[in-house]
Amino acid sequence: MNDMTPVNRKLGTMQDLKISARGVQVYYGDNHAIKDVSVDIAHKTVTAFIGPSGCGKSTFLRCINRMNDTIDVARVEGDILIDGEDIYDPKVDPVQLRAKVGMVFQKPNPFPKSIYDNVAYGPKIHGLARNKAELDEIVEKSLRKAALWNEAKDRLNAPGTGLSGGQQQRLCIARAIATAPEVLLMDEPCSALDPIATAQVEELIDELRQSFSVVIVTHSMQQAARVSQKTAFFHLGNLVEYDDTDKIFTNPQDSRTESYISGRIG
Amino acid sequence: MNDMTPVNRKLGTMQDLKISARGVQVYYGDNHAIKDVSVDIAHKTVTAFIGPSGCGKSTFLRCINRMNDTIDVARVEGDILIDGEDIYDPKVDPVQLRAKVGMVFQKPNPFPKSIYDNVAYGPKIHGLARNKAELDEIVEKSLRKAALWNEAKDRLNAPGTGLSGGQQQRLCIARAIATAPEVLLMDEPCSALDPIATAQVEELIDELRQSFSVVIVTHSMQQAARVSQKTAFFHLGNLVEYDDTDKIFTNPQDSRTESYISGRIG
Amino acid sequence: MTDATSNAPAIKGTASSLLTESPLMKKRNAAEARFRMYGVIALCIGLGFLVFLAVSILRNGIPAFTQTVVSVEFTLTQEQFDEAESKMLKTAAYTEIFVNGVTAQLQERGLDVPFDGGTIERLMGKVGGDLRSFYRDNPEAIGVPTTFELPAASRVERYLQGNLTREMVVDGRFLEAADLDVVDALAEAGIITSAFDWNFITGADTGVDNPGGAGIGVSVIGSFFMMLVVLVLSLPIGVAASIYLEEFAPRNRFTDLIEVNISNLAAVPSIVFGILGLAVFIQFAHLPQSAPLVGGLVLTLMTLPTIVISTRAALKAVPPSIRDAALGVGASKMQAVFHHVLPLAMPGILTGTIIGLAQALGETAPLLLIGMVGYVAREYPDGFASGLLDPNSAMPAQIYTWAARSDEAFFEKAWGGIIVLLLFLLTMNLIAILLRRKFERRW
Amino acid sequence: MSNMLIMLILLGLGVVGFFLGRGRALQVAGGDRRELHSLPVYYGAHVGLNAVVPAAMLLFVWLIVQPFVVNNAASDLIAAESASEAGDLSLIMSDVRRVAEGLDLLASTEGMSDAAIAALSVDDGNLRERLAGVGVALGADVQADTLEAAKRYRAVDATGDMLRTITVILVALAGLALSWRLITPAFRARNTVEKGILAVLIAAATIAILTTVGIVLSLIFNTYEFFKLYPIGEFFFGLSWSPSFSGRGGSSELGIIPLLWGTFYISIIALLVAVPIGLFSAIYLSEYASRRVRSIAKPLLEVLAGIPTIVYGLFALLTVGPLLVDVFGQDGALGVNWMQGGTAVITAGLVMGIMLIPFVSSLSDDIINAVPQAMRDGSLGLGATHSETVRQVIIPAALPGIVGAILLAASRAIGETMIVVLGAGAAARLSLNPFDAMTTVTAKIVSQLTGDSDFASPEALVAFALGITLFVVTLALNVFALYIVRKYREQYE
Amino acid sequence: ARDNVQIAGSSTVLPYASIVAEAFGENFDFPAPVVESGGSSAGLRRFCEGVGENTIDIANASRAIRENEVAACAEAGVTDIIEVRIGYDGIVFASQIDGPAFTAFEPADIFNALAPQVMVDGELVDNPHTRWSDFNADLPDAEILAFIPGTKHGTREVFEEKVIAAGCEATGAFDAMMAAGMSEDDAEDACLAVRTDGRSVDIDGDYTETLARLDANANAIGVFGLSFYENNTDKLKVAEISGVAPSTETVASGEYPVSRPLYFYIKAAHLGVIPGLQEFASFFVADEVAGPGGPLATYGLVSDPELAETQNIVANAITMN
Ligand SMILES: Nc1ncnc2c1ncn2[C@@H]1O[C@H](COP(=O)(O)OP(=O)(O)OP(=O)(O)O)[C@@H](O)[C@H]1O
Ligand SMILES: Nc1ncnc2c1ncn2[C@@H]1O[C@H](COP(=O)(O)OP(=O)(O)OP(=O)(O)O)[C@@H](O)[C@H]1O
Ligand SMILES: [Mg+2]
Ligand SMILES: [Mg+2]
Ligand SMILES: O=P([O-])([O-])[O-]
Repeated sequence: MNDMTPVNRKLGTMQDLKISARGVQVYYGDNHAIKDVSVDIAHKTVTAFIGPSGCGKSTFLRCINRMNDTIDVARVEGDILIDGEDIYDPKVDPVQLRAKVGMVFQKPNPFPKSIYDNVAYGPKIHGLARNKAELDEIVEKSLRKAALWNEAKDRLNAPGTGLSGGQQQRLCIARAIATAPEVLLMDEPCSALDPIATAQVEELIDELRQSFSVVIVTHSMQQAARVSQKTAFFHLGNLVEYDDTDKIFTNPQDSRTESYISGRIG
Repeated sequence: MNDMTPVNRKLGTMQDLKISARGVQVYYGDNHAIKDVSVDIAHKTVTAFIGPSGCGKSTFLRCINRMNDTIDVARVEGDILIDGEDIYDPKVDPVQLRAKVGMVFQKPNPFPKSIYDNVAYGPKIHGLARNKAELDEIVEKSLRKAALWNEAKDRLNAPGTGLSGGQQQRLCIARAIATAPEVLLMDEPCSALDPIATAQVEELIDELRQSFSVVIVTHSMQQAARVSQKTAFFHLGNLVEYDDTDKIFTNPQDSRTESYISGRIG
Repeated sequence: MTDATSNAPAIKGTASSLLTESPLMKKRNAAEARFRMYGVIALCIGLGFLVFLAVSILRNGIPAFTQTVVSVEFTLTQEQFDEAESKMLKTAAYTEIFVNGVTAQLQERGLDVPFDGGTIERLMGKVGGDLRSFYRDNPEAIGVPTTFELPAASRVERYLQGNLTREMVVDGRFLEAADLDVVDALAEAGIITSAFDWNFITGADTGVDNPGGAGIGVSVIGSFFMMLVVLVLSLPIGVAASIYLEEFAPRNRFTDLIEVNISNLAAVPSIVFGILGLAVFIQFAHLPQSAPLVGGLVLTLMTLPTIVISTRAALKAVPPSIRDAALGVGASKMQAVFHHVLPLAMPGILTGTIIGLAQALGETAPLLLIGMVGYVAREYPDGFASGLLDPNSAMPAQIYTWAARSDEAFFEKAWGGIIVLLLFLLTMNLIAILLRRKFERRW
Repeated sequence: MSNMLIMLILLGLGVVGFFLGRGRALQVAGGDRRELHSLPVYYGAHVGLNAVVPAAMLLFVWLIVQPFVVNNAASDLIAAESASEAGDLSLIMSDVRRVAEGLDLLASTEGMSDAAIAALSVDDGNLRERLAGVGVALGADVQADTLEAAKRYRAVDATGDMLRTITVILVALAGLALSWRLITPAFRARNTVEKGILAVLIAAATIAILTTVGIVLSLIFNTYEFFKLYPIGEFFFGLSWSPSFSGRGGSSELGIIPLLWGTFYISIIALLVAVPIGLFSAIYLSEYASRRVRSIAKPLLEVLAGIPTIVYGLFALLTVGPLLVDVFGQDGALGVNWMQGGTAVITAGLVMGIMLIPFVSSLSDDIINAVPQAMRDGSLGLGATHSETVRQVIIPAALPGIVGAILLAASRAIGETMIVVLGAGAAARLSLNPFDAMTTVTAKIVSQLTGDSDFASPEALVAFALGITLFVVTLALNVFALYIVRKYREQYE
Repeated sequence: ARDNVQIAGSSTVLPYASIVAEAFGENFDFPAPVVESGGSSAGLRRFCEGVGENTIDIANASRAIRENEVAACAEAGVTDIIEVRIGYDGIVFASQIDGPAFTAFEPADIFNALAPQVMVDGELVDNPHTRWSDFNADLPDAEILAFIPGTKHGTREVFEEKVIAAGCEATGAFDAMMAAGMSEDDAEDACLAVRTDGRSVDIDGDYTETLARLDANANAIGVFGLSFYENNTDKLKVAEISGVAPSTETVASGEYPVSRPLYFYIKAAHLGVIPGLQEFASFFVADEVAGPGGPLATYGLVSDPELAETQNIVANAITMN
C-alpha cells in the first residue's frame, strides 16, 4: 500500500507566487463561512484543500474566481491577489478573471446541450480556435485528457445531461480544461469516478502542473497526498494548517489536523 | 492498514431472498445500457455494485425501484422480483414500491425547502408520525444517523439548497432513511463526504443491515469491502461477476474483475 | 442500535406485498386518481368551452362566406352611360338603369309571378358602385352584353338561407311578402344563385345599406400591419426589459418598484392605453389618425407587460447552476444569459408572445380613441409605408362595427369576421407554437 | 438624399466598420486571435456600432429638429394678416408644405429647372391645375405669400437635407475611425459592446417606466380637475354610483365603492373559474399528458385567449345568462329565486373565467415544465405519489411563475369591459348576491369617457379619477403579490 | 399632407355618414372619407381641439352642439363652425315580436313603470309597480323590464326629456314634488331619474345589444332608433306613443312625439384646404342623398322638410350665429 503514503515530490520554486489571499472572510447572510483565511498559492503547483464536509472548502475556492458574486446572500471581505492584482478590485473584469481561473464545480452541471457543444463553448467564446478543425481538435484533446473520449466519441451530439454521473463529472473537467486556464480550481473532481478514471484525472492534474496552478478540493487524503505539493486543512471555516503536503501528512503541527488525518479511513 | 482489507463478515442466511432480477435489459433509446443482467439480492445484506464509470450501475439501481419510469427514453425489459413479486407487473403500484425501496441519488437533490421539511416530507406523506412531536423525533433521528444533526440542528429552517455539497448528500441520506424503507438503494452516498462522515454513514449502513437490505454503488473498493457482504461487478452494461465480497476481492473469477480490482488506486 | 426499525411500524405492517394496498395507500392512490381526474376534467372543461365557442362561431359565421348573387346579362348603351355619368348621384343612376334593364328582360322572359321594377330594386343589393367602376374600367364593354353576378339584397339571402320566413316578413320598403314569390321563381330559373363570397375575404367595408359588398380584407391588412408593429417592438423590448430586470438589475427598492410597476401595467384597462396613445402619439408626436402604426404602438404598450411577466417567470425558472456553469468557463454574464439562459427560457417567452399577441389582435377599446373604429377600412395600402400610415381599421374594430349595424346580414359578417380573425391568429401563432415545441426540454 | 438612403449608407458603414474592426484586431494581434482580449467579432461590433449609433442618433434628432427650423424659416414669409391666428398659420403652413411638395414633384416629373421654379408666380394662373396634375390636391388657389414661403421652404429644406447628409456621414466616419484606432490587443471590446447592450436593456426597461409615467400624467390632470368639481370624500366613500345626465349636472352621485366592489366580485369569480381550471390543466399537461396531447391541447387552449371579447360577451348574454336563470331564477331547476335576469356578476365572472384559462394554464405549464427533473425524482424516490410531488414540491418551486400567471389573469379580469357590460350589466350596485347585476370600474371608465357628457363635467372627468384609483388599487395588489412570492418562493438549486 | 376628409362622432349618425361616405367614394374621384365612431361628445371634443390638418374636419352629433362646447371650440381657435342638420331620427319602444302585447304606451305609462318615485293614489311613493298591469289594466300582465339607452348615448337625453319628463308632468308627480317643497330645478331633475332596482337597465352598447337582450328576455321592452326598428321588423314589434305609430311620415310631420334632429358640424377653416371637404358636405345634403327617396331615407333617416335651407348653409358656408 505504498501508493497511499504521500509521494515526496519536489515543489516548484516557491518564489513565483500565483495567488495570495489575505484575511478573507465570507458570510452567507449571518453565517460566517470563511473566517480570516490567508493563504499563498504557488505557480505550477497543485494545492489540495482538505477538511470535513461543510468547513468552507468550496466557499473559499469560489472566492478565487469570484463565483460567489452570483450568490445574493454571499459577502466576501479581504484581499485575494492573483499575479499581484487584487481580483476584487472594481476595475477587474470578473469575466477575464474566470477565463484565467477555470473551475470544475462540485456538482457536475453540464449544459443541456450536446457533449461537443459543452466542451466547445469555452474555446468558442474565448476565440481559441481559428476554425472548425481546430475546435474539433480542442474538443477531442480535452475529452481525451478528461478520460471521456472513448465513451463519448460516438455520441458527441448526444446531450451532456444524458450521461452517467461520473461521465458528467469528466465532461465538466473537459469543459474546464478546454479553455486552458492559468489556474484550475477543481472541487472534488473525482468524487464520482472509478479508480481508473481517477488515476487518469490525477495524471491530467500532474500534467497541468507543468505549466499552471491547480487547486483541488478532495476528501481523499490519499489523493491529496498523491497529487498535491501543498495542502491546506480547513476546519469550521478556519484555515487550520497550510504546508507542504508531506509535512501535513507526516508531521502536522495542529492537533486538529493531526486528529483529522489520523482519523482517516477511506 | 488492516481496516482496508475486506472484513470477513458472516452473510445473512441466503435463503431469504429479497430481490431477484432475471434477464434485465435497459435501453436508452438505441443505447443498450444494461445487458441481460440477472442477480439475487439477499435480505438483511449489504450488496455493493462496483464497476467503471458509465457501466450501468446507476441504471440498474434505478430499475429496482422503477425510477427509470421517469426517463422518457428508457426502456426496461426482463423481470425484477421483490419478495417474489414482479415489480414491473402492471398491478404493482410504483409508489408503494418506492416507499418500500428507498433511494439516495447520485447527485444530491434536496428539495427547495427547509432542512426540516426535506426530511419530514417522506414521513408526512407516508403517515409515519401521529403528531408534530413524533415528526420532530423522526427528523432528528434521521439527521443524527446521517451525521448531519450537529451541523443542521441550528438551521433546521434554512433551505436545504443552501448546504455544502457533502451536507446536501447527507441530507438526502437522512431524507431517504426517514421513511424506513425495507430496501435502501444508495448511489455513491459518500462521494462528497470526508472520511469521518463516511465512517458514520458506513456505520449507518451496517446498522440498517440488521433489518433491511441495502444496495450501495461505490467507486471505493475499500468501502465495498468494508460494508458489503456481496459485491456485483458491472462492466459495459454486463454483470461480470457477482459473489461474496471477500471472494470478489481476494479471488475473482473473471479476468475483467481481476484487472479492475488490481488496477485499483483510490 | 435496536431502534433502527422503531420508526417504521406503518410500513412494516404492509411489508407483505406490493400487490395489496394498505389503507393509507388506498387513500393516497385515490387522491392521486382524483388529482389526475381534476386535471382531465379541467382540460376537458377548457377544451369543451373552446369547442362550444368554435361551433357557435362557425355556425353563425360560415354563411358569411357564401353570398346570394343575381346573375344576369345586361347591356349598357353609350347614351345610358353618358346620362348616368352626368348625374350627381351616378351610382343611383346606374342602379336605376340596371333595374329597368333587368325588369324588362325578365318581363320578356315571362315569369309566372307578377312583379315590377320596385320588386327588382328591392331584391337587388347595392349594385350601382360595382357597375360604375366596371364600366369606367372597361369602356369597351359599353354596348356589349355582359354577364354580371351582383349581390342580392340581404333579406333575399336570409330568405334563401331559411333564416327569414314568409310569416316574419312585414311589408315595408325593404321587402314585401309578395316579393318572395319572385325570389322563388328567380331561384328556380337559376338567376338567383349562391356563390362563394371572395369579396368577403378580400373586400373593404361598405356603408350600412350594402351588406352584400362588405369584406374584411382591408382590415386584415390593417391588423397585419398592427401586429407587425406589435411583434417587432414588444417582443424585443419586453424580452430586453425582462433580461435587465431579472439578470442585471441590482436588487433594491427601485427595481422592486419597476417590477411591481410592470405587473401593474397589465391591469391598466386597455382604453387607458388608448388615452395615452392619443396624447403621446397623435397629439404630441403628430402621427396620423387611424393609422395602423399608432394602433400598433398603443397595442405594443399594452402587450409589453404580458411578455415581460411571462419572460421574467421563465428566466426565473432556469436553474442557477446553468449560469454558474457558463460563468465558470469564463463567459460574461451577457454571454451566459444570451447563450444559455435565454434559449432555456424561450418556451415561456413564446407563450407570453402568443398570449400577448392574441390579446392585442382582439382588442378594440384603445382603437376607438385613436380613430380606428367606425367606417375606416376602405382601401388597400399600396406599399409598406402606406400600410403603416394610411387610415385603416383592424379586424376586431371591423367586427365590432359590423355587430352594431342594424341589418342582420352584418351580424353574420361579424361572425364571419371572427372566423377570419381566429384563422389569422392561428397562422400567426403557428410559428411561435412550433418554435416553442422545439425549445422545450427538461433538465 | 432620402433618409432611407442615409440609413442604408450608415448600415453599409456599420458593416464596413465591422470588418475593418475585425481585421484590425486580428492584425494587431499578429494574426493570432488568442492574443486578443475579446473575440474578433466584438472588435468588429465595437467599430460597427460606433459608426452607426452616434450617427443614427444624430440623424434622429436632426429629423425632429429640421422641420421646426424649416417651418420657422418659411412661415416668416407668411403675411401677418393672413395668419392672424396660430391655428390658421398651421393650416397655411400645411398648404405651404403641400405646395413645396408639389414643386418638388414638378421638378422631378416635368424636369422643371430651379430657375423656372424660382420664376413661378401666382399670376401664371394655372398653378393649382399644374400641381393637381402631379397629384397634389389643393383646396384653393395658391396665394402669393404661400408660394414664396413654399419656395423658401424648398430651399431651406434642401440645404438642411444636404447638411444633414454630410454631417451624419461625417459623424459615422469619425466614429468608425476613432473606434478603429482604439483597437489594441488589450482593448476590452467585449466589455464595451456589452455595455452598449446593457444600455439597450436598460432603455427597454425604461420604456415600462415611461409608460407608467405617461399613464399617470395623462390621468392626473383631469383627475385634479375632477376633484375641483366633485368632493373627494364622496368619490372615495360614496356608496352610490348614479351619474346624472350631463346637461343638468349637479345631481350626480359618483361613489367609487360600488364599482370597486363589482370589479372585485367579478374578478374573484373569474379567478375562481380560471385558476383551478387553468392550473389543473397546466399540471395535467405538463405532468401527466403525453407529449402529443400536450402539443395539441396547449395551443388549443390558447385560442381561448384570442377569441374577441365580444364573442364572450354574446356568449354570456345569450347562452350563459339564460342558462343560469333557468337554474337559479324564478321557477328554476333549484326552486330558488336568486336570480332576476341573465345579467349578473356570476354570468360575467364565469365567462371571463373561461377567457382567462389560458393565461393561467399556458404560463404555469411552461414554468412547471421548467422545474428540474431531479426535484421530481427526489420526491418520487421517497415514495410520493405523482400528485403529492406536484402539490408539495413542484408547485412551490414554480410559485413565482404561477403567481405571475394568476396576476396576469387577474389584471386581465380587471381591465375587461365587453364581457362585463354584456354579462353583468352597466348598473352599479352594492350587493352581496352574485346573481345580481353589477358593473366594474373599467366598464365605467369606458362609458364615462366615451359618454355623451360635457367634457369638462364631473361625469366625464370622473373616468380619469376612476382610472387613477384603479391604478393605485392594482398597484397595492401587486405589491402584496410580490410580498407573497418573496415570502414563499422556494428557489431550486 | 392629408388628402381625405376626417369625420368623428355620434354612433347614431355613423350609419348615415357611412352610406354617404361610400357613395362619395364611388361617385367622386376623391378618396372616401374616414368616419370614426365614438359618440357625439367624443366627436365634438375632438372637433374642438383646434384647426389644422391633424384635427378632424367634421363632427357628427345626435344632438345640437352645446353652449359650453362652442365656447371650448372658440378657445382652441375653432371659431367658424357650420351646423348642418341632416334630418330626424325617431325613438321607438319595441318588444319581441311574439312577446306580450306592448302595442301602445303613453309617456305616463313609461314613467309609472320606470321612475323611482311615482304617484299612487295621489301620493308620491317609492315605485311599487312590478308588472305593467299594476298601474294600467290595458297593458299586458307582464314583469316590468326595460332596456333604455345608457347615459353615454345622446338618445338618453331625448328619452328622458320627451318621455320620462312628459310622464312626470302627466301623472302629476312633478306638481307633487313641487308641492313637497322642491325647487323647480330640483323637481325637473328628479323627474328625469329612473329606478335603479334592476327593472330599468341601461344599455351602454348599441341597439344590437338591446336587441340581443330582448332576445334573451321575452317580457322586456327596449328603446331603439326608428331606422333600427325598420331594419328589424321581422323580430320587433313597435308600440304607439300617445296613439301615434312611429314612421318616417309621423316623425317628419311632428305627430310622433319622440324624435330628435341629427347634425354634423364642419370646420369652416378647413373648407378649401382639405380636398373634397366642400364636395362631401354638399353631397351629404344633396336632394339625391338626404332627400326623400334618397339612400339615407331608404335606410330610415327622416328627411328634413327644410333641406333646401341646409343646402344653402353648406353651399355658402354660413357659420353658426
Ligand atoms: N438519461 C440517459 N439518457 C441516455 N443515456 C443515458 C442516460 N443515463 C445514462 N445513460 C447512459 O447509460 C450508460 C450507463 O449509465 P449509468 O448512469 O448507469 O452509469 P453508472 O454506472 O452509474 O456510471 P457512474 O459511475 O459514472 O455514475 C452510460 O453510457 C450513460 O451514458
Ligand atoms: N448558498 C449558501 N447559502 C447559505 N449557506 C451556505 C451556502 N453555501 C454553503 N453554505 C454554508 O457554508 C458553509 C461552508 O460550505 P461549503 O460549501 O464551503 O463547504 P465545503 O467545505 O465545500 O463542504 P463539502 O465538502 O460538503 O462540499 C456550510 O456550513 C454551508 O452550509
Ligand atoms: Mg463543497
Ligand atoms: Mg451513476
Ligand atoms: O353616439 P350617440 O349618437 O348616442 O351620441
